[in-house]
Amino acid sequence: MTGPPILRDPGNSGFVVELEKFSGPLDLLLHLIREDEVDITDLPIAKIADQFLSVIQDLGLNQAADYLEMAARLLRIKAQMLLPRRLGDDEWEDPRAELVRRLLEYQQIRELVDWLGHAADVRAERFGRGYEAPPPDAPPAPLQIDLNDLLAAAERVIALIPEPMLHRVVPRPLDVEGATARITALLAEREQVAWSDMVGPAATIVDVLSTFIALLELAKRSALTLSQPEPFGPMVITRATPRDAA
Amino acid sequence: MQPLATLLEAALFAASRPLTLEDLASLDPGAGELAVRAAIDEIRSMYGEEHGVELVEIAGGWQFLTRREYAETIDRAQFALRPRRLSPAALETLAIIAYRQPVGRLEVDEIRGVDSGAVIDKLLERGLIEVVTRGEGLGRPLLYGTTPSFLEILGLKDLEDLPRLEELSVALRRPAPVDEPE
Amino acid sequence: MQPLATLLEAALFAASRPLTLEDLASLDPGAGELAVRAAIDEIRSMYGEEHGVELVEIAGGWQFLTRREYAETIDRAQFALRPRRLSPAALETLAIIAYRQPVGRLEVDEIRGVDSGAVIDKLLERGLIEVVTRGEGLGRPLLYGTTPSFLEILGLKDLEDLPRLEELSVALRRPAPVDEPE
Repeated sequence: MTGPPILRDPGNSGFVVELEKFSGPLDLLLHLIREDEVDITDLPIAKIADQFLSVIQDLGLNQAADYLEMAARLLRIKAQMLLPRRLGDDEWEDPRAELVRRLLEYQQIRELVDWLGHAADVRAERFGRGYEAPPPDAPPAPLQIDLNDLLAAAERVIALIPEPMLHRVVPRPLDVEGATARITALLAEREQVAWSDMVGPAATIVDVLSTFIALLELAKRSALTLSQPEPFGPMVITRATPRDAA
Repeated sequence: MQPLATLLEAALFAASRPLTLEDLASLDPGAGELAVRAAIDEIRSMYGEEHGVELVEIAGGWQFLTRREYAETIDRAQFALRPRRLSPAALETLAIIAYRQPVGRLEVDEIRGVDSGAVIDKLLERGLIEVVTRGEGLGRPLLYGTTPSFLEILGLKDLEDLPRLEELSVALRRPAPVDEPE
Repeated sequence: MQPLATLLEAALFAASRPLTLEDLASLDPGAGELAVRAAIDEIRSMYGEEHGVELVEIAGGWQFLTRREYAETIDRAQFALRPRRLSPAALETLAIIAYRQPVGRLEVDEIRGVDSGAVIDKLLERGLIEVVTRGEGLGRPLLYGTTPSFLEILGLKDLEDLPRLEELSVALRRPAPVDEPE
């Protein structure tokens, strides 16, 4: 698991690398570094960049974005290394530093992979109980919810709520159906009712509109009559007699 | 135990089905049927009454099974084991539904930024939420709310017992809407 | 064997996963933790080398497993399923998550140098990792951690069983969060 096999191709001066064996551009880079036995912290960047490019070209890998990105990064570092710098310039930052850091980090991960792979292999040499009794018909396991957990979750999601949603005013649609039912119920009790009985003192504009439309609709159906005894006076709503309604 | 018996013991334990005499004999081509039978007998007598399991002849083969007298306790324990905790995803969804009810799936998705369909189904299945009504608008979406067993599990009297959002940590406090009717 | 040990033996034999001390204690509410520990010790010493199986401490619990020397024979006979091997990509991702948990996808991608979305989905599906919380910052990314199943397939008692980074040949600490240009 340490290194992918290199298939030497006698008919070709280069070598063929099986790409699927690499888990990414860092893996391929590490492989090239090991092949050349060079110091990872003092990377011969020009040489490595050229090798990297030729490998991904040979493999038709230049379509794989991750590899292409790495190729571009290598070329950029190569160019930066060529820039002249003044002697004794303390400010100079090695353009390879970030790549070296990532390579070292990745190398460590590869070591862990070897360790984990070995551990998994050892574990696979032991079998657990093969037969599993069918689960009994049982009520589901009791749930355990901690109020603190729930609140922590609430805090997490509150932070997620996008701004516009915080101020959203939900327009309430007119409730003509409800108003119609309310009017009909009132008129079933009394023959005549006032507008103020229809809408309470704290009526919202939606309530007023709903009630008004319901009244007009009922009047149109001749279920009631609307009258106004005096100019600007209160509206009087009178139940239609069955005969009227017919 | 004889080495053959030890090998058979391991195989019988690991097998997902009862193993026949043939199966067992195939493990050690050098051993004859007689030796295999003797090994089985050795295992059977070793797992006597003072053990929790026994080697049972079943379906034309042999299989380790727990003794009858423990079956019920273990069955019962299977569901008593580990009270199930909700996943962070489930808790988040539950929190949104608790504070926003009645609320539709779309709004939950929007707040969490991920599809919550599967999580909502799980919560429904566990009886923590229920469909309380249908919303207005396209397709009249199902709106969800919490159930009494949600309160029960949290030990709350009613939804008023939930801390108000304003009481949650200051840093995450929901910005106060400026005199806007909700 | 003590009656408690016999009961635990039956439960451990029946279970196909490790049982924790808590699990085992729940089988007999009357027995204390000490008694359960003593019973476990009794079982462990009873299943010595002359047995084909042994009681192994793993993933925060105990599980009967076949002895290693029978692996090949049982494998060849195909009575039992051998666990599927993890791909190098999966192991890489697991290694990063195991050591950096809780960790987000972006950090995994960065260390591996490739997109890890598909691998993470697979690991979630297999129950080897889980979402443990959400991170700070833009979009509050999901952060992952390893599950008990991760320990189980590696045969580890707990996360402390993993090698310490200092023990690996490449000495590299977690980079200090300096403002490094990416």
